[in-house]
Amino acid sequence: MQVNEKKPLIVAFCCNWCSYAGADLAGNNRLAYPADVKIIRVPCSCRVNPMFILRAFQRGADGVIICGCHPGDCHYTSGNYFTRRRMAMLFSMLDYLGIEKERTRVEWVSAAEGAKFAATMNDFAEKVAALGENKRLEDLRCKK
Amino acid sequence: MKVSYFPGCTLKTKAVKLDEYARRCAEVLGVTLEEIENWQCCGGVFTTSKDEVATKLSSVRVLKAAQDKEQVLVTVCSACHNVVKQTNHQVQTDKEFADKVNRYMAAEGGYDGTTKVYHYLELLRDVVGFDKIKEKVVKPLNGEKIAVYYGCLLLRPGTVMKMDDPENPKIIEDLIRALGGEPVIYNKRNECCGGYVTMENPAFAEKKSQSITENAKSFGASRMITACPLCKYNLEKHEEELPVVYFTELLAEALGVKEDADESAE
Amino acid sequence: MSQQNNNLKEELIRISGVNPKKCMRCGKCSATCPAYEEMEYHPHEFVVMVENGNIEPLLNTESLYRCLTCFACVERCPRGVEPAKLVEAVRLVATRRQGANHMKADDVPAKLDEDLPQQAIVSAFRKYTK
Amino acid sequence: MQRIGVFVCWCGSNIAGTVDVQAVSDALKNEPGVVFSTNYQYMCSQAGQNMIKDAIKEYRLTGIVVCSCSPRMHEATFRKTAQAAGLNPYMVEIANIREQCSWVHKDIPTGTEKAIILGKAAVAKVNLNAPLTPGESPVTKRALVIGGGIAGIQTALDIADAGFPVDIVETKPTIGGKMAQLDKTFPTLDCAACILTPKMVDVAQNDKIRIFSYSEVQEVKGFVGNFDVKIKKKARYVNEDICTGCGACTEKCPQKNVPNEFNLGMDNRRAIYIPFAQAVPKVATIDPNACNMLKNGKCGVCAKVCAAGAIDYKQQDQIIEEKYGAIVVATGFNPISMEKFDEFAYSQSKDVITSLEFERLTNAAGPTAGKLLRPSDLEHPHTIVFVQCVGSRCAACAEKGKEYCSKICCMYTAKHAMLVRDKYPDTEVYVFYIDVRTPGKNFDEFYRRAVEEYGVHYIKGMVGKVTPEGKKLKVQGSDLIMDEQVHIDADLVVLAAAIEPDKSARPLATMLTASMDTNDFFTEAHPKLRPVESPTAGVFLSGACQGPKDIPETVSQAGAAASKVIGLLAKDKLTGNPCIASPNELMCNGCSSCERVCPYGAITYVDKEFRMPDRTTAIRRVAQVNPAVCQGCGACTVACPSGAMDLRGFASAQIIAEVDAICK
Repeated sequence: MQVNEKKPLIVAFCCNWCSYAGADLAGNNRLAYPADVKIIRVPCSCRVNPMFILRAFQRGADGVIICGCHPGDCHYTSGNYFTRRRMAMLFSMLDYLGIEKERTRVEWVSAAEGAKFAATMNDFAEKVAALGENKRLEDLRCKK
Repeated sequence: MKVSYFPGCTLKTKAVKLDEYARRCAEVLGVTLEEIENWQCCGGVFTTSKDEVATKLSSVRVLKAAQDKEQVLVTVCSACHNVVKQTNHQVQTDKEFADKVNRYMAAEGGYDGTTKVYHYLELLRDVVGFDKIKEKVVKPLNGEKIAVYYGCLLLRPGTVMKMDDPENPKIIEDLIRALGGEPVIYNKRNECCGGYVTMENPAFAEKKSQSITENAKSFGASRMITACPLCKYNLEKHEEELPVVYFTELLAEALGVKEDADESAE
Repeated sequence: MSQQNNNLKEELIRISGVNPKKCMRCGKCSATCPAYEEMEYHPHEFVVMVENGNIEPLLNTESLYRCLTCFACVERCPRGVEPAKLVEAVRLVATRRQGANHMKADDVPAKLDEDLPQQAIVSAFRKYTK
Repeated sequence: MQRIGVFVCWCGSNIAGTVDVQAVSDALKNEPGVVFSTNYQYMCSQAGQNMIKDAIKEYRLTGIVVCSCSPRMHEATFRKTAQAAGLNPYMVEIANIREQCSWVHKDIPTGTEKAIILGKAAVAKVNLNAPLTPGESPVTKRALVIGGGIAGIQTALDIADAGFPVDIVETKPTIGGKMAQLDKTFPTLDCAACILTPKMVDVAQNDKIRIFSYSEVQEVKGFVGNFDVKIKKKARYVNEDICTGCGACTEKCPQKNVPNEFNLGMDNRRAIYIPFAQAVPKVATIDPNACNMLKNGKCGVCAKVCAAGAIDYKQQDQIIEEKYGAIVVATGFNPISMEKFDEFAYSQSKDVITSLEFERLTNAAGPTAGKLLRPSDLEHPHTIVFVQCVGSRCAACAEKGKEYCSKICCMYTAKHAMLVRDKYPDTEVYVFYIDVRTPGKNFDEFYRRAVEEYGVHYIKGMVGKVTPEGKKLKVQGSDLIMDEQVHIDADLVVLAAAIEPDKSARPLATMLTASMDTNDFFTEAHPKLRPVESPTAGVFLSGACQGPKDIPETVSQAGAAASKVIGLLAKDKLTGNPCIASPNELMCNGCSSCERVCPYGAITYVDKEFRMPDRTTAIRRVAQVNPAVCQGCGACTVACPSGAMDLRGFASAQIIAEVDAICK
């Protein structure tokens, strides 16, 4: 059998107003982070349905990170508070199912924090890579 | 209330009175100072280098002793306080240092940085309370103008010592008010007196100390108080007009226990 | 910068924890230093010279033993550079070099007077010797 | 099935340097729905846009994917392009292969691989896109300006000039702000009052402008074009309509020892006061914390001497509700507290003052009637030391002060130094500086004049300690050029304190849902291209609330903000954002989960008649979204337990398609 040297796959949901702009700023400042991170733009972190995260893990993601505006700074006033509570519940359930807490994260990154975005992604990617490949929630029916 | 107490070497020799008054006053105020057993000298100055470990172990042992007794650690001497508090801070914030220290300390059980370090003044302010001290005063200072000398060790670095605003401290001033005196606010009260450089270059220390006492005198101070034996030495060495005493002496005086202490010290 | 100077610089940065690049050259450390007049090299020069790797003159200057470690420069530096820690690191490197103790036990008796507190002697030893 | 066109941009070498653009367009050619794929040097250029337009027509495209820079940059551009070619603009998706790919990854294989995946995700999303049409909402043709300093005044005057009504809300009893406190202005040295007070009079006399002084904004609801604002008009215990501003009450009031905030506490005012002679509105205000009549009912002198009968001790706070189409924030700045910088002895000596206090000391209407006298003993100072950068340019780790440069201090310090030397040539003036920053028209010339013509001593270095002793202030500083520590016996020390946004800005930002930076300055929508707009639609920024600014800069920004407001108010209707929540009524069970999480109150319920499978009818309670109010955050879509609520443009199916594409 071939040794699988699969690179980790990380899905990052970024809110349009703060974190996606923060990611852009990281780009403007040429602050490198691993290409394993793929960003999906959502209007607000509270748009992220737990379903999306489950789907990502079913499809073979190794880590999922949600980035939003800092508490109190949400463009929609309070969306990130919902995110914080929803994800706290979801992540502990995932942990129970065997998806380690290090594979999931909620982080606040403002539009001015390009450096923080890059640092966060570097750190998260490193932690996820250290855990190795995630197979726990892969749904074979979702795979071809 | 019982607290662990670290007097330090100078308080056992040249500054016996600083220690003795502190103990007497604590008794009056309902605090028992339990001297840590087999303590060693703190070294007098904190070495800021990250790779100096052995020289800080005596402080860590003191901190560990207080932790074992689940007590706060109280110091009186400014220098001891500075060394112990900075060492504690380094254990708390510098993981590499903490690991090295704990390898030395393995036989005694490790130390994790949780001991709270109070200067005697903080004990008076935060635990006893200046209001309570005010009630216990039997010989108020009757508005005597007293200059407080903080020096450098009590306040700096401010981010570590966290006793008071390092540029405009109030703690000893508030104590003097509680004792019925009038604090003299002068800006050189947190400038260095010349410290240990007095060994090599006494003329320099004299110059520094004199600029401090001159500044205090220009505001009409009749006495100066300090918490540090070395500051006291430097400040009074060439000073003829302004008496320099330990803050605990002033406290003992106001609380009416000064004479007792004087007798036992002799 | 020569390799040797660069190594020295790296060592000083490591043991002091100071990043001299944070300095914005305002000179407030030297403005606030109580030992300024006694020193050949002043706090801001320590920072700049370490950054430039020009360290040998610092290792040989008496200024190392004039710094009072009073932390006035640390407290007042607007950029959080902490020059006193850098001076301390240079002093340590100097005293750790063999035979570079600045004070010897034999020197002490001559310096004593009857009121001098122990604190002064132990402090001086800690600062001046290894 | 969609017919999708893919357009990969090189962005010169910005993308093409790290991403093999040909490989990307080739790879995406085989994705489901893609009928056309190409790449070009600059997609945003006219030629690039024409290429898109031609392809839309030629290949009858129903959706397009542009692999280029961030959608925050050019999404609007490409939507317009699509629209021009007859395609619904919401059938455009951007794959961000510049900021989030080529600029952050180093080697071509990695960059190319990621770009392809991002492209595939965008294609997967477009496959599920549906044409969207934005709704329309009316525009209330009235603007609100918050803050009545020079920024607010200029903005209000410019908006009123275009014919739109404007209200100014100012917390102080008068408009005028910081500029009213200044003496002269750099670099021309014309007097601040001479150029400001005529503008204040213009405001008072303009029938399009209403001034709510001594008032605060209490609540802001609504959205661009349709803000509902509650303004609290604090009781000033004087009837503004009747008071003539004669000032008789302010002379007779027996309560004489109230620190005068207009002179920064350097002299006293009465309990009833008019801040300064040219105040607008020129009416008296009673300070409830100082007035004996209000505190314990014993006095009443002002009511007795008021010929107009304007005093009203029973006056209550009043809430004014008004609708506005646009809001301009002009809340300004304050010098920071010198509390943490007591090495300069600010709290220990009256003769250590801030620069703003110095302005009052040299102002003819100030506490010393314009004579430069030191506050402690009213003697003429012969040596003055100015210290720059007090609290500015401090690293965060120093735990005090501000990280930024306050920008105006170099110039006003040069001005102060010059004015002192001009009026009192016997006075020696020293300025300690780290850098002298004079980028502005005639600024450096001004500073050089202070040195060369007026003989101000500029010392490169900083002051470390100020020690009051006797009648002198012993200043210890460093001279970095001479490499020496300097000691100056000064009579007066002036600190150029850093400036910070007004404290009211933070709660206001929360009310407006406008974003702020870590220093509490309002953030602009784009740092270069949209400097006077907040990211929140309909909220505009004027003056120092957005960052430190001098007067000319403030006035130009105020005018720019006004022109943006005018552009908005000139429209009769606004097109909204079509990416809003929409419920599937057949799935909705009327549980109210969505209503509870909606921050805008955009969701309501109606009882609707439905035909059931057995051909009977049933009345069910279902959610409805008000398209003018919904901002499209999507909180409701996740709260909905039945999955009835979805977000247009960011539908669950679309995001899942993206997830699937990324995780393939």
